Amino acid sequence: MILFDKVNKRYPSGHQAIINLSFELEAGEMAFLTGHSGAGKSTLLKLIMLLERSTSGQLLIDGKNLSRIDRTQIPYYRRNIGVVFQNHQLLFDRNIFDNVALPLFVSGLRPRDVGRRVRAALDKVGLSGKEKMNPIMLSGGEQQRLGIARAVVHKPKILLADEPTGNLDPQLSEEIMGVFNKFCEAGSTVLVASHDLELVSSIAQRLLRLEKGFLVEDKKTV
Amino acid sequence: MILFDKVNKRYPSGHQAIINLSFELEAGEMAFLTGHSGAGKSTLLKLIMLLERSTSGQLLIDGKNLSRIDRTQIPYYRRNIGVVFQNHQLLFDRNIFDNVALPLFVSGLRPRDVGRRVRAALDKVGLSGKEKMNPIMLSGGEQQRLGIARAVVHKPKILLADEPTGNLDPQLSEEIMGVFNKFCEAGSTVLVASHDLELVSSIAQRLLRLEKGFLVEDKKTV
Amino acid sequence: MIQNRRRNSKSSSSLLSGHDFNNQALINRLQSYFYSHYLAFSSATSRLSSLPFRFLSISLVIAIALSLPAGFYVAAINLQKITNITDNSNTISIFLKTTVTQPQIELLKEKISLEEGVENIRYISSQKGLDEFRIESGFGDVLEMLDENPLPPVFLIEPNRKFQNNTEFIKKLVFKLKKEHLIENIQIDMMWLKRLQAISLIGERLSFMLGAILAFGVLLIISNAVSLSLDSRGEEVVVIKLVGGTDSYVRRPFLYTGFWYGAVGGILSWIFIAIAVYWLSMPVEKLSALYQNSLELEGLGFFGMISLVSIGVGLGLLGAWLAVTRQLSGIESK
Amino acid sequence: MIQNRRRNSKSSSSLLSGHDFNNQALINRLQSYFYSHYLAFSSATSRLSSLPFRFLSISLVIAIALSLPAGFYVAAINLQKITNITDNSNTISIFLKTTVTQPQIELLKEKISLEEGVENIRYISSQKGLDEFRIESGFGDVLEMLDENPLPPVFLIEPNRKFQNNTEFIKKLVFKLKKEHLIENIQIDMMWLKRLQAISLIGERLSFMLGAILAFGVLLIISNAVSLSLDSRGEEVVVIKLVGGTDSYVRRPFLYTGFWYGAVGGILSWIFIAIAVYWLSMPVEKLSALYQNSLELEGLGFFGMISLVSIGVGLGLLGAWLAVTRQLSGIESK
Ligand SMILES: Nc1ncnc2c1ncn2[C@@H]1O[C@H](COP(=O)(O)OP(=O)(O)OP(=O)(O)O)[C@@H](O)[C@H]1O
Ligand SMILES: Nc1ncnc2c1ncn2[C@@H]1O[C@H](COP(=O)(O)OP(=O)(O)OP(=O)(O)O)[C@@H](O)[C@H]1O
Ligand SMILES: [Mg+2]
Ligand SMILES: [Mg+2]
Repeated sequence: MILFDKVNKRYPSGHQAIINLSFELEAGEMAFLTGHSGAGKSTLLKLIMLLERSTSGQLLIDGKNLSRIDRTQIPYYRRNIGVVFQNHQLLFDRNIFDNVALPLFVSGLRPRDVGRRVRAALDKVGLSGKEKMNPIMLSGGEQQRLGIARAVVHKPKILLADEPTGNLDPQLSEEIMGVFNKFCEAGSTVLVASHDLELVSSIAQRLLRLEKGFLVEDKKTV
Repeated sequence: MILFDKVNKRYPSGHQAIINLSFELEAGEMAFLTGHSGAGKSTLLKLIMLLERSTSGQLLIDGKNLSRIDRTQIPYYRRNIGVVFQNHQLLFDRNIFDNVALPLFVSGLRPRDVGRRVRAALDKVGLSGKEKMNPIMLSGGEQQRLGIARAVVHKPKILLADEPTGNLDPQLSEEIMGVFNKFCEAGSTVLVASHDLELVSSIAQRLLRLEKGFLVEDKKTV
Repeated sequence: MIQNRRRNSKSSSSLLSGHDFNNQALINRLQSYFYSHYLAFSSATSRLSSLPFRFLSISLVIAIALSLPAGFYVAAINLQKITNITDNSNTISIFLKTTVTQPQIELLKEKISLEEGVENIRYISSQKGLDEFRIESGFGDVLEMLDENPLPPVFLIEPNRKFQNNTEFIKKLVFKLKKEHLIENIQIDMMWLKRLQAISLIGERLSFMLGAILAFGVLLIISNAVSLSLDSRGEEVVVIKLVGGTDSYVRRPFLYTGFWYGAVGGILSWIFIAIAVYWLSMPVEKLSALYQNSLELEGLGFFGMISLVSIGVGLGLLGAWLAVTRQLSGIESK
Repeated sequence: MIQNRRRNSKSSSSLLSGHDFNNQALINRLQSYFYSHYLAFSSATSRLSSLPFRFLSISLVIAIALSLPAGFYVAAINLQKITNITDNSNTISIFLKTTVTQPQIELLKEKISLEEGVENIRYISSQKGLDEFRIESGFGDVLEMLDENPLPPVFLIEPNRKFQNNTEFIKKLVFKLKKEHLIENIQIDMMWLKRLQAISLIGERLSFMLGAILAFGVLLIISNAVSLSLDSRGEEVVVIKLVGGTDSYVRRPFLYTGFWYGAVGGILSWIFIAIAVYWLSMPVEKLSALYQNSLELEGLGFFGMISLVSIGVGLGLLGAWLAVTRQLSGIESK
């Protein structure tokens, strides 16, 4: 489903964030991405999201070469991906319902299906009943869970999560991992960047470790 | 230095975030604040910052009753506090140097002292040499460290940190805790909200635990 | 479900199809299309109405800018109307001696109206002439400063239609009338008519010039307003793009915003002009009624209103479109 | 160090003193004050110059809005100047018969100039009179449409200073001259002068009305521009308040922004008017040179330029101040 083949990413500032990276993730597989701060984890996820373009190498998602996707096709491509952003990326001038419903609205889902799906997603992350509130009224951890609900609401084929439990207590973190796990079991491909080594090692999954842009480890935990 | 006496905080939405909270922190003391997501940790810190006003109870900082500080005095009061925000609160249209120097500029420090202090603060968090870059070019963890540098640059009497290591790997987290510890030893009062129970329990300090707005635990760790 | 996905990963175009709901009927697609328009419309509308002061002040600026060229246009058409009333019918003005008495006037009027080719004759006393000049020049009360009335009494003769453009005949008529000792002078067309024509010509020219400058100003104002309000919502544009919103989805609420600015600006500007015309038309009509002259000030009218609002809306949409497109082109590289 | 802090915690006001650097000399405080102004100024300036298109377009809108009332003002003062030239000296106009010949004119001029109390006599042929009317009415080429010259030849008599305001004497003089058979009519002051005065009066009134409306528009534009650009920098205002910035510290760069908009708008508007005056002054001066009349179009001048730029700057600062204050009052509750 996700195939990196000798991918390099150099930022305009000259910084080489990803160096000669190759790995493959099957459809329905789940993997963790770890590494020190600044190792290139977010950059790797941004390449998949087409928020950044690789400077060299092949990047195939679902068999499609990303370098062949042009500007007008990007929105349709992104609708197949759900992303939990490191900085949440919420809209503070809309209520919680509208934030979660955004991916459904942009892809033109029938209005009557939207409500059901949004409530189901909010329920998964423990935020049900707060639909009418504004995200500014949520605690840091609640905002992070809102971001997770938005990422899964449209049942994407690929789920990317960047530090999804940084603001969550250990118990909640495990619950969220359970959500991701169920997603994976339903056939989605899941890639999670995380520092929480304890949490990561407690789950039997593939682990990719980056260091200064290089892939230095690729193993199954437990 | 920090004295809570039967403090309550009720948000306009009706949510009771802090209930009948009382504790005291001596000058030069360091304490951790834990609790589940939505327990009221950030709200407690916001009360000290005067970002929110308590609905009842006494809140004394450095012997001064906060309810007697009016709008025009708030800026001078805040200059004595350094804060690491949960959502970083960086300015993406200024470079890293200007972001860190902001607390010094607003309090009118002599220009020639600013450079020295800023570089010292950036050095503490491992970001030296990146002064001219824009925060948007930093990874999530680097942005968090930038926020820490800004909080300590003006050597505040009180240092508040809200989830300062959520985006940092265990090793870096420990280094940052070292910075806080040094600060405390130099006479500042330090209060850190964190979920990272492992990290917290590894340091011999006071631990306050909130649950649904109540203070349910107040002990020394290790 | 997993099998289904596996199949998809072979037919590699599925990721880009944009048709997530292949089995959804056309009626559902239309429904969700209109629903998305409804959402964009209501979000733009509620956003504007949540900042009523700003919305009104921007609309007011647009209205002021639209009013100036529109006002000049209205003034020009009214001046032209005045000049056209008499201009078409090649009127002959007979200036009488100031010493002429009322019985003499009656007699002369009788005599002239019997002449061949005279369709219509109208008497204007020097006082009435002054009033007429006052209205048509628009100098109103300032004319009171005149020490004495400089205008002589006048007969206005409208020649028979068949002689209307026959200069030979008109010359003969003038020659004949000139012998009358009560007549001081005869003119074909009046001086002030020429002057009015000149003024209206200048007015027209000015209104085109000003119109062009101010239309440009309106465009700048609207596109600035929209582009600045886009800045403050840059976050929104980014997030919508991140979750797979197309450019046109992002653009929609902003276009509605531009639409509202332009429409309300246009309507306000039409109201301004209607008030001004109403305010001026009362004295003008009162005076023109004095001597059976049906001079009625013309406003923008229904068609003019439609045009004004359409111009406002057009400029609003264009400004919004320019602003969003500029913003969008900077985003994808982020 | 810890002891020092313990002491502070007793004298509880220390937290609020705002004087973190008590031992810092006055010169250092001044230095940092000016430095903070310098920083605010350079941040406002660099921000504006990083979006030159937006900056220029907002300034241009302000310039257009300022130019209209200023232009009316310039037109009004020029018209008033024309009327004042002759108005002060109570000129007597002697209209001659159109049949008069050149030798007769010479003779009559000689004769009148010898009359008691006649200081100065000037002859204006009907052609020159027409030219004069053409310049002063501004109808230029449109006057070509006239079939024949309606103006008679005229003598302009300027009475001796001691008789200037002696109406009894002037009446006598007029009575005496009326006997002359070549003279058709005598007027004290010319008709067109009255009309010009009327026009200039109307112009002045219009310029005040338009000026008020458009100054309001400029205020709206500037305060909108600043308040919208504040929205997109709401984050900045919040962060500065969080780290202990005072309201005036937050306000400073925005005031500089308003200053720049107003100043550049004022200067552009002055340039517009200077170009218009230059463009009109050439034909006017050429014509006035024809008969030794030193009519020179007046621009805004140095003082006018200073006023215009000051008004722009004032409106810019006021608009910015209003916008920031509105924004700030909503923040502390956050
Ligand atoms: N837009 C950019 N321009 C220049 N350099 C950048 C840019 N974005 C990121 N970088 C640099 O690339 C490196 C990798 O960044 P990245 O965000 O991928 O790190 P990360 O692994 O996600 O770290 P963290 O765990 O701290 O979030 C960092 O050193 C960062 O400074
Ligand atoms: N402005 C607000 N209006 C209404 N309710 C609010 C507001 N801010 C916070 N709350 C509510 O108050 C509760 C406590 O919030 P707070 O931010 O203090 O939690 P926290 O302990 O910091 O949690 P986290 O670890 O997730 O950051 C939450 O349930 C939140 O929904
Ligand atoms: Mg990252
Ligand atoms: Mg919190």
